[in-house]
This record gives sequence, C-alpha cells and structure tokens, in this order.
Amino acid sequence: MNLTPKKKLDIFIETHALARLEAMLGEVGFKGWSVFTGVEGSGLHGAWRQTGIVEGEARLVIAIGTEAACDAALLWLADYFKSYPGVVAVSDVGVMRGDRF
Amino acid sequence: MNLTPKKKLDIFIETHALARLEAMLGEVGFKGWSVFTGVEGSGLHGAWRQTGIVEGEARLVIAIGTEAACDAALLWLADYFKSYPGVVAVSDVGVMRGDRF
Amino acid sequence: MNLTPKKKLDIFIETHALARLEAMLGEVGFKGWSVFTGVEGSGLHGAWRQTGIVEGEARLVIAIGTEAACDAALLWLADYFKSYPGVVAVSDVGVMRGDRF
Amino acid sequence: MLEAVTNAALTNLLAPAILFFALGALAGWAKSDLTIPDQAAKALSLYLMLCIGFKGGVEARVSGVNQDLLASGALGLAFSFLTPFAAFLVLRRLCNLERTTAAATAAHYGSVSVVTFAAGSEYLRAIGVEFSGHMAAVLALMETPAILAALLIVGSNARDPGTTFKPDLWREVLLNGAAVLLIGSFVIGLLTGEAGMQKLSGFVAGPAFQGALCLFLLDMGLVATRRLQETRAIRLGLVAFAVIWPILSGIAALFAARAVGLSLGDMTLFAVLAASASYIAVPAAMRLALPKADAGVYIPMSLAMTFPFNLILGVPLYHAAAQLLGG
Amino acid sequence: MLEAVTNAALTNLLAPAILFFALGALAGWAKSDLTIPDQAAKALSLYLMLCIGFKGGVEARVSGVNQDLLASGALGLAFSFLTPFAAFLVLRRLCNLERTTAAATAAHYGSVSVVTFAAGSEYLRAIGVEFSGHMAAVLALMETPAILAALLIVGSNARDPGTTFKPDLWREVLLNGAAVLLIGSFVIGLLTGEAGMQKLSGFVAGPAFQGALCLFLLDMGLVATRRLQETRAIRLGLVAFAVIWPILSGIAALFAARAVGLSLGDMTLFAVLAASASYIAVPAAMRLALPKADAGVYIPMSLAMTFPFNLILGVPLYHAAAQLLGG
Amino acid sequence: MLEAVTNAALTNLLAPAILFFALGALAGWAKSDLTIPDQAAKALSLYLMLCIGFKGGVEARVSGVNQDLLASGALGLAFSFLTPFAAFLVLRRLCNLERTTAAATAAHYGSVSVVTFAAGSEYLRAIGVEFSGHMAAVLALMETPAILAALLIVGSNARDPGTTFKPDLWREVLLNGAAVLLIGSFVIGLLTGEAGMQKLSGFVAGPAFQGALCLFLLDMGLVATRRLQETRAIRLGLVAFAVIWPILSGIAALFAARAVGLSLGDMTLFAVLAASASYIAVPAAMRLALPKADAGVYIPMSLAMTFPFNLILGVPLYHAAAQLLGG
Ligand SMILES: Nc1ncnc2c1ncn2[C@@H]1O[C@H](COP(=O)(O)O)[C@@H](O)[C@H]1O
Ligand SMILES: Nc1ncnc2c1ncn2[C@@H]1O[C@H](COP(=O)(O)O)[C@@H](O)[C@H]1O
Ligand SMILES: Nc1ncnc2c1ncn2[C@@H]1O[C@H](COP(=O)(O)O)[C@@H](O)[C@H]1O
Ligand code: NA
Ligand code: NA
Ligand code: NA
Repeated sequence: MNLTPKKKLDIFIETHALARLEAMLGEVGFKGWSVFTGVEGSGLHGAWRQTGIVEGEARLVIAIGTEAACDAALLWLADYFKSYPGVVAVSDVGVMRGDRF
Repeated sequence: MNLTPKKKLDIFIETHALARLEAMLGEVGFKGWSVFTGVEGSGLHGAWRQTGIVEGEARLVIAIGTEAACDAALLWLADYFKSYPGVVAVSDVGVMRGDRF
Repeated sequence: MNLTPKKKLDIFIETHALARLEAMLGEVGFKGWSVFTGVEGSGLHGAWRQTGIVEGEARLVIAIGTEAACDAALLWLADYFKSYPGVVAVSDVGVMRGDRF
Repeated sequence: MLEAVTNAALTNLLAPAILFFALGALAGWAKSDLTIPDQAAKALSLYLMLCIGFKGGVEARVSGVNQDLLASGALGLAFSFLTPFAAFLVLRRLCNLERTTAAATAAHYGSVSVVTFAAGSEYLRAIGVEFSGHMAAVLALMETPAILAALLIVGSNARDPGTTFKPDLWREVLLNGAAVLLIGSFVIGLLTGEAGMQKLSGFVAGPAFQGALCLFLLDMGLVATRRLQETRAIRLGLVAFAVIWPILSGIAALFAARAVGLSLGDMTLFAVLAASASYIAVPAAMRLALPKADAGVYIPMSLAMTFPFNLILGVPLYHAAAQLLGG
Repeated sequence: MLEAVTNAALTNLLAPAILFFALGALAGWAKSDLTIPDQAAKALSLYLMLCIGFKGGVEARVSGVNQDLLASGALGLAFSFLTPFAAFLVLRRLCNLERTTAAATAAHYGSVSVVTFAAGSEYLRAIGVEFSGHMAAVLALMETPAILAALLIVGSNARDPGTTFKPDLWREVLLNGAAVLLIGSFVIGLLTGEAGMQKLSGFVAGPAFQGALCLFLLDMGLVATRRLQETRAIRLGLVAFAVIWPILSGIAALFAARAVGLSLGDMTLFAVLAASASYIAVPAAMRLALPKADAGVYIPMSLAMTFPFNLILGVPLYHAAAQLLGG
Repeated sequence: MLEAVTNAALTNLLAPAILFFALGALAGWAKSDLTIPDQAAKALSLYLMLCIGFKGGVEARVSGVNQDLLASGALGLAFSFLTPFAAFLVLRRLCNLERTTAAATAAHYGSVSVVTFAAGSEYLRAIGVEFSGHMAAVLALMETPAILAALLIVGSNARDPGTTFKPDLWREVLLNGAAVLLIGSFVIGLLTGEAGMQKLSGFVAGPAFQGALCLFLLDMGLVATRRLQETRAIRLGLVAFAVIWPILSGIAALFAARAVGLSLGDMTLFAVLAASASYIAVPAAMRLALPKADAGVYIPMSLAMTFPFNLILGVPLYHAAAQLLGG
C-alpha cells in the first residue's frame, strides 16, 4: 500500500474547550478530526470520573493532518495548557489518499 | 521488555459498515480488534454529532496485526472509501507475545 | 515545536482490573492516564459487545510516560495477561512540556 | 376561519410539549450548554414509538380491521412511494439541487416523522377530536416506501462505479429499527387488546407519555437549532421547499383522505403524516444507499425547518383545512 | 392436565412482556438494526431490581418475619450452593465440557435470573395466584452461593499458577451490584413498609414496572438472538442441558418446597428460581475468578437458551407441576 | 424541642429517598461494583430539574405573582451573591485555603443544590407543611450570582497572565444548563398552569418523581462515598466548614426570611437553599473561570460532606429552627 506520512495529534482536553479547539483545528488546516469521551482519568490536576452527577469529563480529540497544521495546533495548545488541564501527544502515521488531509 | 514490531490501524468508519469491516478484519488475518464510539467529528463529508436523534455516528476501530494483514485491510478500505466517508491511519507499535497477533 | 520523545501505552483490559491497573500506573511513575470504554471487540478469548445486559466490556487505557515507567508497566501487564484477556501496544510519541510526564 | 386557525395555533402553542420544544430551541440558539444525553434521547425515541404502535394496535383491535384501515393504509403507501417523484422534480428544477441529494431529500419528505405524528395526535386529543388507532399502522407503513422511490430515481449510479463494496441495502431499508418497533408494537397491541392495555395504560398513555414527549421535544429543540447554526449556507429555495412542500403535501393528503372517506381526525393525521419529513429512518438509509448525497442539506431541512414548522403551525393548519374540507 | 398447561402457556404467551421478547428475538434474528442503548438497558435492569427488592420488602413487613421466610431462605441458599456440584458432574460427564468451563457454567445454573423471577411473578399475578414478598429476598440470597460452589469445585488451580495477580475476589462475589441492590431495596422496603409503598407504589408496581419489563425483554430478545448467531458451534449436548436441567432443577425445587410447606405461589416461584440461570452477576464473577472458562459457552446457554425457555414455557410448566404436587 | 428535632430527623431518616442514599453510600464505601450509568444519572438529574421548575411554575401561577415571590427572589439573589464574600474570608483565614480555591469553594456555598431542595420539599410534604411554588424560582435564581461573586473576589488574576485564551465565560455562567432548565420549566409551568399540570401531573409529581429521586440519591450516595475515598488528605478545617457553614448560613437565612415575612414552609426551604452547596453548575463554571482552583477541595466538600449533612440532618434541623423562630 502506498502510504503518505502525516502527523497524528491525540489531544486530551476538557469538554468546555471543545468548540474552540475544533474551530482552531479547522483554521490551522486540519480537514478532519474525531472526538471521543473518556470515562475516567488522572493527571497533574487530579483524578476525574464521568458519573453524570459531577461532570468532570475529558475528551480525546484525534486529528490527523500535515506537519504544518500540527505545528500550528501545538502552538495554540501550548498557550491553552498554560491555564487549563490537558495534554497532547504527537505521533507519526501513514495514510492513504494523502491529499485529503 | 522484548517487544515485537506490529502495525496498528486506526479506522474511522460509519456504524453501518461495522459488521462488514469486522468480518473482513478476521478474514485478512487480524486476531483481534476493539471498537469505540465517537461523540462528534468532522471531515470532507461534513461535521456530525451523536445526539440520539439524528444518528450520524462514527466508530473508531483499532486493530493491531501483522504488516500483511494490515496491507490486505488497507486494500479493502481503499475500495470502501471510494464511496463512503471515513479515514484510516497506520502506525508502528511494539507488542508483547508477538505470535498472538 | 520543541517535542520530547515519550512512550505511549494503549492497554486493552477488562473493567474489573481497572482499579488495580491505575494504581499500578501511578506506582511505576506515570503522572497521568485516560480511560475509554469500548463498545465491542474481538480477541483470542472471543468476541464481546457492550449491551447493558451481559456486561462483557473492555476499556482502553492510554498512558503516556517515560520509557522506564513504560517498561515497569509492561512487566506487570505481562504477568497479568498470563491469566486474563487483554493486549497492550507501545508506540513512540512526542510531547510538549516533557517534564510533566 | 382565520381567527379559528389563530386560536387553534395558540392552543397548540401553549401545550407544554410545544413550549418545551421552544425552550430547547431557545437554549440551543443562545448556545447554552444544556444537553440531553444521547442514549437517553435514543431511549425516549424508542419509548415513544413503542407507545404509539401499541396504543394504535389496541385501538385497532377494538374497532376491528375495517375498510378505513385498508383505505388509509393503501393511501399511505401510495403517498410515501409517489410523492418523492414529484418532490424530486421540484428540488431539481426549482431548487437546483444536485441529483443524488435531491433524491435523498425527496425520500425524507415522502417518509414520515414519528414525533410530528405524536404531536398531531396530542393536539387532536386536546381539542377532543377522535381518530383511529390504525393511523399508527399507517405511520409505520409510510416509513419505508419513500426510500425505495429514491433508489428508483437515482437508479444504478447510486454508488461509485469503481467500488466493489455492496451494502446490505434491503435489510437496512426494510428492517430499520423504527419500522420494526412501530409495526411490532402495533401487532402486540392488536394481539393483547384491552387486556394488554389494562396492564400498560399508565405506561404507554397519559402523563408518562406526555412527559416523555416534553423531554424529547426539549432535546429536538436543542438539536435542531444547533444543527441549523452549523449549516454553512442556507439556501432560500430550500427553506421555501421545507415550508411550502409540507403544506401542499398536507392539502393533497386531505383531498385524498376525503375521497376515501376518512373521518375528520384521521384526515388530519393523514395530512400530518404526508406533511412530515423523516429524520431517523431515512437519513440512516441514505448514508448507506446514497452516500454521495449531502446530509448537510437534508438533515437541516427535515429536522430544523420542516419539523418545527409542522409542530407549531402545520398541525393546527392541517386540522383547520380538514374542517374546511368538511371532514 | 395437558390442556390446562397448554392454556396456561397460551395465556403466558399473550402477555405483552412475552410478546415484546418475541419481537426482539425476531428483530435480532432478521438482523434489524433495532438496538436499545446499553446504558438504558443497564438502567432498566437496575430499576427492575430496585422494584423487586422494594416490593418484596414491603410485603415481607406486612406478613412479618415468619417460618416460611426462614424455610425458603434456607432452601434457596442450599439449592444455590449444592446444585452446581451436580450440574458440574453432568456437564463434565455427559456434555464433555472442559473442567473450568463446566464449573463456571454450573455456577450460572445454581444462581438465578432476576428477569425470569419478574416474569414468573407477573404470571402469577395475571392468573391470580398469591405469593410471598419474601421470595424477593430468596432471589437475592440465591445469587451468590453458586459462585462459591464453582470456586470450591475448581479449587486452587483457578488461575494460571505462573501469575502473581490476585483479583479482589471476595468483594466482587459478595458485593456484586445485583445482590447489593436487591438486598438493599428489600431492607428499605422492610424499613419503610406501607408508608414507603404509598409514596412509591406507582413507581415500583403497576404499568411503570410492566412497561419497563416489556422494554427490557425487547432488548433481551435482541441480545439473546444476536448472541446465539455469533456463537460458533452450538453443541447439542449443551442445548439439551440448557433445557432439561432447568426442568429437573425446577421439579426438585418443587418437591423441596412442598416438603417445607410453602404455598402454591411460593412453590412456583422457588421452582422458577431454581430453574433460572444467571446472566449478570455470575458472568461478571467468572471473568474475574475463572478467566480460563469459556464465556462463549456459558453466556449463550444461560442467556439465549435457558432464559427464553423458562420465560415462555418453563414458568407455566412449573406452575402446573406445582398444582399437580398439590401445592 | 430536642426530642422534636430527633423525631423529625428520624422521620426524615426513614424516608425511602434517604434510605436509598444510605444504601448507595454503604455500597460505595464497601467498594461494591454497583454503578448507575452516567447518562442515566444525567437524565435523572435533568428530569428532576424539569419537574421542580414546572411544578413551581404551576403553583406560582395559582397563587399569582405576589409580594412574597418578589421578597424571596430578592433575598435569594442577595444571599447567593453576598455570602460567598463571607465564606471566602472564613476559608482564607480560618481554613488556610489558597486564594483561588477559597473563592471557588465560596461560590459553591453561595449557590444551591437542586436535590437538597427536592429533599427539603419532600420532607415538608411528608410532614404536611405548605410552601410556595415560587421557591423553585428562587432556587433557579440562586444558582448563578455566587459565581459572579467568586469572579469579583479573584479579580483579574483569575487565569494565568501568560495565556491569551479567553473562555466564553458569560455564556457558561448565565446560560448553564441547570439554570436554563429550571427557569425554562418554571416559565412553562407559569404559562400552562393547571391545564398543563393536568396533562403532566403523573409525570412531574407523585411516585414517578419520588422514585426518580430515590434512584438519583442512590447514585449520589455511591458517587459521594467514592469521591471521598479518593480524596487524598481531608483537612479537618474543611470538614468543619462543610458542616458548620451550612448551619450558620441556614440560620442567617431563617432570620432574613422571617424579616421579610415568609411562611414557615418557605422559611425552611430558603434556609435549605442557603445551607446547600452546588455540585453541578458551579464546578462546571469554576473549571472554566478559575482553572487553578483545586477541584479536589470543593467537590468533596460540597458533594460528600455538605450534601449528606443537609440531606440527613440539616433539613429537619432547619425546619425545627424555623418553627422556633415562629415562622
Ligand atoms: N500522561 C498522560 N497520559 C494519558 N492521559 C493523560 C496524561 N496526563 C493527563 N492525561 C489526561 O489529561 C487530563 C488532564 O491532565 P492534567 O492537566 O495533567 O491534569 C487527565 O485527567 C487525563 O485524562
Ligand atoms: N483527519 C482526520 N483526523 C481524524 N478523524 C478524521 C479525519 N478525517 C476524517 N475523520 C473522521 O472520519 C469521518 C469521516 O471522514 P470524511 O470521509 O472525511 O468525512 C469524520 O467525520 C471524522 O470523524
Ligand atoms: N489485535 C488487537 N487489536 C486491538 N484490540 C485487540 C486486539 N486483540 C485483542 N484486543 C482487545 O482486547 C480484548 C481481549 O483480547 P484477547 O485476550 O485476545 O481476547 C479483545 O476483546 C479486544 O477488545
Ligand atoms: Na411525509
Ligand atoms: Na438456578
Ligand atoms: Na447555598
């Protein structure tokens, strides 16, 4: 299979920032992303669990895109994470139809 | 730790194709996979959100397997994605007990 | 962007082991992790689906950390997987603010 | 006449269910973070279908399988299957919609909306107009034929010629969950009759049903407004279609219903069905059958334009027109 | 006699709850995409347990802690703990099941199914046969001992000797959610008595409970058929066990129940409990305690064979047998 | 007097809802695997808010917009906005809490808990004390001002000066889901009045509401105990605050309520509101507005200490005090 190298972002972020984050991803050049709900987690800001009562909840946003888009998103995230909980990890992936990313 | 290199597929696909996709994965040699539900997303075919009313929903299928199985799955997916929304990303992972994949 | 290389674990595991697993992750040096619920899956121990009635369910635990923490976790998992279903995959990721992992 | 319609519309507007829809719409529009969990919404929607089907079946058993049932059933099948052809032409010619998307949209308008039907029934109940239980069966029958019509319209070029993937189309179309649950519950109502109703009355009717409808409409309001806000460019032609087509379709349905001699209540409900557009079964089928059709067109139209229009103005309007026609 | 059983079976068959189970089974078998959201199903199952426990507690308070309660409680504990040993032998010898899987399966049959109990109670209510509230406590008591029996049977080689991981077995076994909710609700019912019932009657009994049971059984039908279709090779011996064992176990329970002098209704319910197989608490415990046992054997057996059999035929059968025995 | 309080507390303790809370707490403490699905819990909480708002609106319509409504509304706004300043000082000085966390915690105590209000209303209903429907509006009004107070307290250094990210604070604060649903349902109740109530009575009141409250409190018990067990170091000063502050706040509220002439029932409910602490709207706002505040402090305090205290002892205590004050 002929695969094109791209970057994949795994972004763990609180729900309230989701709309902003997605808008930013679109602006910096991501043509797509997918969002998942976590059920629990832990980090420097403590542990959380999704109970339906106290709604501490985090989302995982997976976004595959070009290195340039990825760098721009990281810049935004670096600023965001100064105040808010969350982490991001970057990895290398291969995709088919590379021009659609 | 003694790790064996394998390939990991992250497949974003609509729910209706899930049964077919899983059957295919089994046929081309994957010995396991896991399926997750997204809550929202965006792509070339537009944005969607899982609301319980209009059920546009995507699944993430994670399948770890051999390079050969991975290539066969990509072939199938390339054909499928000609008509239907979705993307797939391939990455390198290391696993324990390599013969069970 | 200045990224630090870290290891990412994708751990597929049954729900009943979750509390133990998380405790272990904390002990071996992971400063954070996130947990997701699968909706269905398949493996050497057969297929399962989350229905709300017979609750065969698996979780995906994503943990990003140092190579040392990762090795210690793999040791624990190797022992655990001798008796129980589940798999783990290790991959390379880059993170910002490397010292927080 | 106009005054009567206005009064009726006002009565309708002050029904709790409609007000909860408005509350949801307002909250969605103001971007409140109010949300109904998706699984709860799905469960509510299954519950509403179960109730509607079951109550219809019980009532149909009481009144027996009569000519009205056959007539309205046949009419329903005909409307669901035939109107998409007309709608397709209008959407192509007057609204300049791309071929596949036009066919998919036409299917939505040929098919029906369960919640619009529920709102219509509640409206009639509130103003004391009787209707037949078998209209629930007509509802179920009208879900699917429109999908077949769309497939016929698009013909063989529904999917990319290059692909070899063949979806399991017939099963999805004929055995979609909504139709199965509606028809199944109807049959169970038929089989158990009054005895079954005695056991379940407080579950399928009365405050429990009303309350669930309120909660579901609250969510519909939230989802519809949010969907509308996300829609990039709303074309005027499509907005016009989403409002005018239901009126035309509803009036045509009234004439047809009168021709076969349905009662006032049944005429109204049949018009409501004809005027309503699907947002559950048909979108699911279209994703499978016509993946190239643009969901960004048909979902906002049926969910965020036609649905609120019918809910708020359409229902009392069709009833007033049915009265005019001497139903 | 046969005619009486047939009539009873027919009455049972036409109960809405049973028909909804059939609808689900049919839809699942035809591969319809109808599904109940998993969290809704889980919530329904918790709700049913809460109702059963609470109602039982209230009724037990009314009738007081009497000898019947103690006798049936002791009998329940004994059946749950002892029958797995017999079932294990049969599964090993006659069905050739592998040792660990046989023990795990035996535990399922020693334990009980809450929904089968609910269906049995509704059946008795429908035909006007009285039973004691404390049978709900017996239900709760029978959940767990069978698990202990399986652990005893397998002995120390339950887990791989190479592993050092020790699951928190006792907590999971003794404090499994189903048992805690059933017993807890029973105690709350006992404590609040009629006063509590007055507040909650419309929530825990009547149409609300009936309706929830219908919806849950619809889902059980869907899940059971789907599970069956996914089961690779269904061995005849296991199918035979899944149908014959409940009958034998039910009849043994009837004799025991008569011996201690239970009423007709209580005899029937005790047979239903003995005949029913767990599909919630025991599978969860087995995944933890006996991970090498094959869930592809015990889940389809208890969920997709024994459960439907008991629901549709078993319940009226055990009742007829109880009458024969002069309960 | 003491005897009366003890008796009242006992009555309260034996209410099914309180017992279900205790069951949940016990199960959580014993680490049972009992859990309520999160979407079901969320749906229950929305349902409870809808009911409380709607019932309040209907009753407010019956009694008309009177001086009491204005007085208690104004009082509610004042308490919600002003008490956080006092609470902040206490938390800083006496409990040595870090500045931002102290402000966030103070906001929780200025705001209110819907379920504590529901429990208080049920308590009054159970002992036959009347209260006004418009107290539900007071509940809704008290949700938000406390958040504004916290923002004022912390001032401009709420977020890291280095960041340029500006959250959409006002929308989240003013249009939080809980407030929107409560106020919206209240208005719908006002608009539809008795006619609406007739349609929905069995849904929003009686056993359905009581049962949902039981189920939700069961989950609250589970979640609260689990949250407490996960809390690393519980500081004595904070435990003391979580119990003493509500009492002081409740008593202050009683004096204020008597001063403006509220009835005995309304006085009690106003004290309950003042004494209760938010665990839905305020935590969500704080995550956005004061991300540096430690959720590991304010969540366990409001959810796992103050909530159970109010539920079990506080409610009867405030009522007894209201009687003493001659309400
Ligand atoms: N090392 C990690 N691996 C995976 N997820 C993490 C990690 N650190 C943090 N997270 C997730 O991000 C959330 C916020 O992180 P933090 O800002 O460290 O509290 C946590 O609650 C986790 O869900
Ligand atoms: N670049 C991407 N990264 C992550 N997920 C994506 C990406 N592109 C598409 N997806 C997911 O796949 C779905 C279908 O993609 P598409 O065919 O591009 O509309 C989207 O709705 C997303 O959920
Ligand atoms: N190769 C794989 N790729 C992704 N997930 C897997 C894989 N193998 C197993 N799993 C997941 O882990 C669970 C237990 O695996 P197993 O022990 O192989 O039965 C499965 O049910 C899957 O959810
Ligand atoms: Na239509
Ligand atoms: Na049994
Ligand atoms: Na307060």
